[in-house]
Amino acid sequence: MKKLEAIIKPFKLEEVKEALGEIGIEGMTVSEVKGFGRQKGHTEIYRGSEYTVDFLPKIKIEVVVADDQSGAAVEAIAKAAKTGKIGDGKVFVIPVEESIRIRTDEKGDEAL
Amino acid sequence: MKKLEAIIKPFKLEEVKEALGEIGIEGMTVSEVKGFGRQKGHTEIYRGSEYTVDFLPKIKIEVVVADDQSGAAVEAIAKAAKTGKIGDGKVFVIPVEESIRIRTDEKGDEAL
Amino acid sequence: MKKLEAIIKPFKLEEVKEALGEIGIEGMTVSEVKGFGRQKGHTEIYRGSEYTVDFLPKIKIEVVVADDQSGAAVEAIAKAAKTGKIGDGKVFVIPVEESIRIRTDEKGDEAL
Amino acid sequence: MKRSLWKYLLMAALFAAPLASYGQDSATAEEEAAVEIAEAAEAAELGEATEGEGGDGGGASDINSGDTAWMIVATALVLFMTLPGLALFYGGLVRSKNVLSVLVQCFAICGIMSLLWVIYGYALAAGGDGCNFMGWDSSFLFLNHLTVEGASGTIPESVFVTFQMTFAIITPALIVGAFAERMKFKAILLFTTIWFTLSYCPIWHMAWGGFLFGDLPGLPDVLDFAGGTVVHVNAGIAGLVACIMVGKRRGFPKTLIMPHNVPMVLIGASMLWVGWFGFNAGSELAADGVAGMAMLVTQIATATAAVTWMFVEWRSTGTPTAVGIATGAVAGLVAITPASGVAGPMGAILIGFASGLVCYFSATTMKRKFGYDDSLDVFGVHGVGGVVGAVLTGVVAYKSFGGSGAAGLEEEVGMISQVMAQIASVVITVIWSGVVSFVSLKVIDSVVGLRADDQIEEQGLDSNEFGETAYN
Amino acid sequence: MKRSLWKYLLMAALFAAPLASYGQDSATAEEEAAVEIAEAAEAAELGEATEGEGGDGGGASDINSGDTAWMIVATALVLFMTLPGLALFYGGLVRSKNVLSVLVQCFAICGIMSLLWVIYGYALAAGGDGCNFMGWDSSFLFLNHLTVEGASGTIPESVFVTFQMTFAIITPALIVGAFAERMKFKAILLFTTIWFTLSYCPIWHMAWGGFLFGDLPGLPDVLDFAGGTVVHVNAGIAGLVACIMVGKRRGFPKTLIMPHNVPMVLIGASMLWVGWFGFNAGSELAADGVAGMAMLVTQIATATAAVTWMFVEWRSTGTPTAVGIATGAVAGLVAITPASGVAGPMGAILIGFASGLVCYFSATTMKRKFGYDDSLDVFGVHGVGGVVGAVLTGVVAYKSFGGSGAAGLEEEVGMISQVMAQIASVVITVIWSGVVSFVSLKVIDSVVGLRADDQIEEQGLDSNEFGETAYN
Amino acid sequence: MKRSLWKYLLMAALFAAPLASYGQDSATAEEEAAVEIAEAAEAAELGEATEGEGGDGGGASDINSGDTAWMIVATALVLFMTLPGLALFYGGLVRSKNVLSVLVQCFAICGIMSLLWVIYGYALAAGGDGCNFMGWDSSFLFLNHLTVEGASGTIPESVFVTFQMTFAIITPALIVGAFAERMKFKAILLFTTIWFTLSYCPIWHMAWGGFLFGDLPGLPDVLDFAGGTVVHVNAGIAGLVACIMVGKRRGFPKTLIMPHNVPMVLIGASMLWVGWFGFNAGSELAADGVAGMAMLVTQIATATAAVTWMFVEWRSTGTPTAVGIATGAVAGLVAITPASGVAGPMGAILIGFASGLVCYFSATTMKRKFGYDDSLDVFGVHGVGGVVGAVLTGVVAYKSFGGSGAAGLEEEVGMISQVMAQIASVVITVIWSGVVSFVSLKVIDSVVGLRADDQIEEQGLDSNEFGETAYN
Ligand SMILES: Nc1ncnc2c1ncn2[C@@H]1O[C@H](COP(=O)(O)OP(=O)(O)O)[C@@H](O)[C@H]1O
Ligand SMILES: Nc1ncnc2c1ncn2[C@@H]1O[C@H](COP(=O)(O)OP(=O)(O)O)[C@@H](O)[C@H]1O
Ligand SMILES: Nc1ncnc2c1ncn2[C@@H]1O[C@H](COP(=O)(O)OP(=O)(O)O)[C@@H](O)[C@H]1O
Repeated sequence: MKKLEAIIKPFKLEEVKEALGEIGIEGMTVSEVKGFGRQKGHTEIYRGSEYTVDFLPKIKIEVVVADDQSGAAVEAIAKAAKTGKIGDGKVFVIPVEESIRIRTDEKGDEAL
Repeated sequence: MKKLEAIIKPFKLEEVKEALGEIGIEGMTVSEVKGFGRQKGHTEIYRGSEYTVDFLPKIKIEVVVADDQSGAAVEAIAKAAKTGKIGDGKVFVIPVEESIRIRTDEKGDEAL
Repeated sequence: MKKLEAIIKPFKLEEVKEALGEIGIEGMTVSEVKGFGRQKGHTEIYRGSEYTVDFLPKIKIEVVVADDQSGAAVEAIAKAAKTGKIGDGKVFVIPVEESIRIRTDEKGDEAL
Repeated sequence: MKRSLWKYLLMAALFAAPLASYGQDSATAEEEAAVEIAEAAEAAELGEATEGEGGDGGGASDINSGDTAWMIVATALVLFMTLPGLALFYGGLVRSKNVLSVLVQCFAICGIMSLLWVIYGYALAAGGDGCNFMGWDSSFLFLNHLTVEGASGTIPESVFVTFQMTFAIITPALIVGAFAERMKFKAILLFTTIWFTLSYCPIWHMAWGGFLFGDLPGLPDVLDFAGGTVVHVNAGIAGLVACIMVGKRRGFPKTLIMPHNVPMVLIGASMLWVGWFGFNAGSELAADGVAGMAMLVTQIATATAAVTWMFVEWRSTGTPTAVGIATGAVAGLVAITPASGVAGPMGAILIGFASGLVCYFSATTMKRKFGYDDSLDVFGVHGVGGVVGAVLTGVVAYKSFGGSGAAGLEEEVGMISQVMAQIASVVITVIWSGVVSFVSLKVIDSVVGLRADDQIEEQGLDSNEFGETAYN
Repeated sequence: MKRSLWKYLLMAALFAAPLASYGQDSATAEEEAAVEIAEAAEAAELGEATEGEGGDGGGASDINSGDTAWMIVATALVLFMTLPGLALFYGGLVRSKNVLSVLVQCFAICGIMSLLWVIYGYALAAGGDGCNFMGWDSSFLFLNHLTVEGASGTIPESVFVTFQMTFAIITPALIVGAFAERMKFKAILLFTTIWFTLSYCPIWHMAWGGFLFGDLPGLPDVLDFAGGTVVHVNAGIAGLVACIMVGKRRGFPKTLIMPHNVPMVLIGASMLWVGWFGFNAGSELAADGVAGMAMLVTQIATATAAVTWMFVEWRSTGTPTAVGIATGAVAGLVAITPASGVAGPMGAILIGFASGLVCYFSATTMKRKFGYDDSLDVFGVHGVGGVVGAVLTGVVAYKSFGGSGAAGLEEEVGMISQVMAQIASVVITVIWSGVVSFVSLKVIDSVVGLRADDQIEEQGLDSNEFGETAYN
Repeated sequence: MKRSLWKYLLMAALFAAPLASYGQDSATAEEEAAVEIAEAAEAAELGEATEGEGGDGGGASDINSGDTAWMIVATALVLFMTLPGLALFYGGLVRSKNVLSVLVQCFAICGIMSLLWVIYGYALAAGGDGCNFMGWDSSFLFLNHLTVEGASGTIPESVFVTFQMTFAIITPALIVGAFAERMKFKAILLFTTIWFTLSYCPIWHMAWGGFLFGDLPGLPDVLDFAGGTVVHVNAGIAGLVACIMVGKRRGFPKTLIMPHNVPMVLIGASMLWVGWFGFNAGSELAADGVAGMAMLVTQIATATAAVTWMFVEWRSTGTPTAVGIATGAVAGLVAITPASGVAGPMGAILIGFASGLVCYFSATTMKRKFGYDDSLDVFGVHGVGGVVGAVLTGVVAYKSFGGSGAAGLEEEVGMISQVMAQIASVVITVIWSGVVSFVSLKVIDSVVGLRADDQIEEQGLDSNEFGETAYN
């Protein structure tokens, strides 16, 4: 199994979820993160001084998939999250040795 | 070493922490995440329309353990987090190549 | 490629970011987490009773680097984040099989 | 089945009876015109009975613009205490998954009690045709008797009615803090409706209608300037009974249940503080020296109680806390309420100090010891603080204890008898409100159930009972 | 090019004309002293035209301290409605990335409208030298005529001017809810400035100046006690036109756009409720029986509408909601506004019930059906509620419908004619405000553009137009 | 050792002296009854000295219900400025780890200053038996002389005392913004206690007691209607001295320290705005034309300053900001304070514009340049704005600058002399408050230390000094 970690622009979440749903992936875990990278943040003004806020709000999607689904899932995410503008984000693929569904104690691909 | 990532129901955190404590694991990192899966969220009403909020608040526990503790830890988590109802969550086991304790520069199992 | 996950004290973020910047790493993803470990939280008073809040606010930095940068990056982080006091945190090194830059579909080290 | 039953009960309670009599009334509306004026005058007297100033009431010519100006504002201030004051104070103290439940409860109670007061509450409370325990005046139903010219003392009767309406709102709203985070909304609406009818209105009638509390065998008139018994003891006991009958929150007291937004608690407490000037100084029903002194002693007692709580907590736990100092302030406000028209600065310091100390004890050690889950300390602060204030009113009213002298005859009455009268009024209120609460909750429990499902409690009332989450 | 153009336009509008006349005025300041007194008296009359009480105005000796006390406070209460009341009500309803935009819009409108009212607004609204549609009085520019002694009825004219200033603030501020989260700040400032000048001041003049609405051919005087047409219908229509012309928010209605902070919405609604006592009871310009009754009916109608909305929503969606009960309360407040000086308790229940029901329908089903993005329901609540209230005022003013009798002559006027007059005033307001809104938005669109860039809308107005994020 | 020392000092300061004299007083309580009445009259005169209206004071028969109504409300409004107004304004500006510290500081100061004012503050400020610099009247200790009937001008003395108490609360509370997020709570309590005693009470006495500022050699009476010197310059300088002596926050100015909750800042600013009507118009101590004009000019100056700040910031940084427009409004409120009883609309525009501009400069460029960490701009806004207002009061009081004429004699006094008197009062206040602050902070530093530990500052004062975190 693989864990895909995708860092995307927040407003793309809906589309990415749909794209994954289309290839049969419904389970995933999402969190709010701050991204640092080439894309720069906005300028804040405080007491007449300007400060650049260097992080940008991003969404991290974590989804564990069976090995054979991994390629399709990466593609689906990348396609749905793309705007072509700087800051679109990344997908990282990380090996997973085991998965357990807590409710049923199912293991492996069954657990996803 | 292994990193266990457990996605659990928020109110189970206390119990999982205790269960891990019993097998000697005290260190862990916890974050609030949104889970999508088979369990469905609640219905919100706004201006007379109903919307299904499709995510559910979940807790992600990350705990890095020595290889030989991994099995026991997974079991402890799964047992403590189980309610038997849909949405109990998952445990994922991910390989970790190295750990460093920043304070002392200890490495490997020492660092946990 | 490796993913470094560093759990650090919140006020060290700026310094760690600078240290990574010095060795040419600009991209990273940051989130707010709660840490449990040896360092103990503060005491809260409510209605005359004292409770120990057992977690501490921590920052998690996730940064994916090329294999050959991994050592230097771990060192940079550890050095910058160190105060020598309990609770400084950890760095974990996790293997990454693939990285994709969503904007360009670049893969591997190119994508970082 | 259960569901439809409660609806009928509610509707019956709300509308059937009074509507019937309304029909009757309007038939004879013309003939009653004259009677109405007389009754307005009577209401005026009632309103002032405890302040000891007879007014000859009635004619528009008696309306004083200064008194009216003050009382309109006092009314706004007391409304402000509930919305948003109390709503925020309570809302901040609960967990974020339940904040909307508390806010909606306050809003809904505000709406419903306003209507009940108009429909029959004023008749039950202020009507002169009842007995020593409960009032009645069918011309007051739907406030059918009100005119633009009608006066109550030196202010328009419409202002007196609205001022008292805001008291009828805040009193039931206070109770919801006791069973916050777990009681069913339906059950809360039913309970507050019944309790308002059978406990608030009667105690109002006994205390401010000039009936039972002015007629205790062998005892002088009870002093309750702004609502120690009517409001605070009354609500505090209802809260205690209800929180025990509804049961503890899941996890209490093992799990730490912390306030989700402490600044919200302090905003709410501040608004209660400011609004309380309307409550206490407004209870004079005029802008005069008594009102001024009532404001001053309110400020002094509140400051004293807040500072007392802060130092006691500092000493006993090692740090002062924000929730603590705010709760201390509320304790002081509660305790000075019955005394505000009769105490002087020294008496205010005494009451503030006593209430800060005693309420600290009741909301901490005592609650822990007995183990009931009075979640937001309705009993610990309003009940206990109300008792402290009601009893000490019998002391600080005396000039030798700095009393302002506004209590009038008190020098002729021995302090022991006065204190006995105060205690008697407390005991009556405790029993009356306790019994009404117990019986009505039993009935409601059997009809719709008191408690939200475990699952709902776990996930939060907001997303289940109110279809929303507070923060998105 | 575009940028500099608007600046010149704005500056011209704001300062050029009035400054010119100010220069003129001050040259002849001495000679005008006498005239000023006379005009103060005139203004006093204007202010009271719709309340039907002639005052002989003028001399300082007529100033009544009670009325003045009440009106100073009423002014504070109406300011409180905008800041922070309305700002919070609106701020909580938008997404967290836009909350500051709404707050700054309210603050800036408060500042600018205050100045415009001083510079020329009072002259355009209350000046007696204009026509049936628009006032004028060059001595009123910069309030040059004001003296410490000058009275307006029984209160200082300075108080009357400031009280009315707070109405001139809240009315344009209400509109911003319609195009929240997407309209350019510059365009908003220009729009509200023009609309204030060409729609608010004229309708004020027609209704409260005693001109057009007191002079409709063949119809009795329109009853608009506290601003059903002037404030709510006026702003509601402007909101509808503007939200259509500015266009929907990106994603609306497909994406769920939830309020980011519901407790903030409820705090705001509570403050509107409390502050509205100043709005309605203050419109009597005195602390008397009419003011008292206005307060009472305001409370009753609001409570009724809130409870109505709650039960209707409960029934139709399965749960009541916090935003719902708060919106219901606002609907009731809006609808009782024009009637507050003439209705009695039964009329208030009627208006509250009707507005709760109709506004629920307009803010839900109707908005969904037509698909416009009236984001915070300015039209749905203020526009529609304003119409409901304005029309029903012609009914509830009658004693047979519980009217307080304060409307004076109404028994001589048939209800049909009175309702016709009410409807006529609504129609005039709708057309006038609609046309002014449409034309001015067209012009502004061509000069600076109405809408923020897509990118900015996506990221939020706060971080782009206001250089800040709300929560850090 | 250190710890116990401060406790003794504090207790001594708070209780020993006044308690001693209280014992004495009560022994002779009866004989003093007559004297009290006389003194109430005297206090009344004091209260009005700067307003130039002699009253013959005293008897209850002089109490005017309208004036009393207004002053009770004004008192509530000024309390509302501190709690929750100022607490929120400051609380929102700090980081989330310190918000409770600021809120508790405001609450505790409110409690303690209320008590100190009762115990000896009123005697030190308003007592007529002192010298030109400091008042005294042993019968005022513990407000022992107060009666329900006693009047101060046309209002009950109890109201005057409470109104002034709210000023004695807000002034020290203002200072905490200067050293927010780092100063020890104990040290803050000690400092504000000492500063209240040795700087607030004396300056009150000089300015409003009719002493030094009415007795400057060769200069006319200083005009300070509502507290330009007494409140704002006084607190602003204390803030400057304290923030320098306490030192900068860790990381300042390198690290970005952003407000944690901007909407909270704007709620607070709005409440300050509304409450300030009580502050300024209340300082007339009556509901009359001067009060009305004071309200009007307050609104105009605030609006002007807010808009000025907005446009200046917009021009110089590219966007307006929410914190900016709110700060601008506060600057305008501060600056109009001393002038509010004498200025007219044009003067208000002048003061608003000047203060918006100058305070923008002082809170941005100037602070950056000198590098002190006046965290929430107490000096930059209250100090500097107070000076601007105090000086310009000497200009706008003149009819040729639109003055309302309420200043009375001013036409006989040349503008130059009046401005000189204003400047003199500012200089005296600056030196007096500066010296008191410096010396008392030195002493406190050596006894308990001024600053929280680095570790505590890093983690936040809330979880360490106050045992709570704000948001859970
Ligand atoms: N090396 C990295 N490790 C982890 N996260 C990264 C890394 N580089 C970038 N990111 C994440 O990806 C986001 C987008 O990267 P950025 O460089 O701004 O643009 P792009 O995706 O177009 O290359 C960043 O905000 C950050 O959250
Ligand atoms: N493939 C997956 N990858 C990552 N997280 C998942 C995955 N599937 C489920 N989850 C997480 O587990 C939670 C529970 O899953 P769900 O399907 O609702 O019930 P169950 O745990 O009973 O199978 C989800 O809310 C989500 O956070
Ligand atoms: N086994 C672990 N797995 C994951 N995170 C851990 C683990 N042990 C500690 N941590 C994280 O590291 C933080 C610091 O650990 P702690 O034991 O307090 O001090 P130190 O870093 O000095 O050993 C913890 O708050 C927690 O977030």
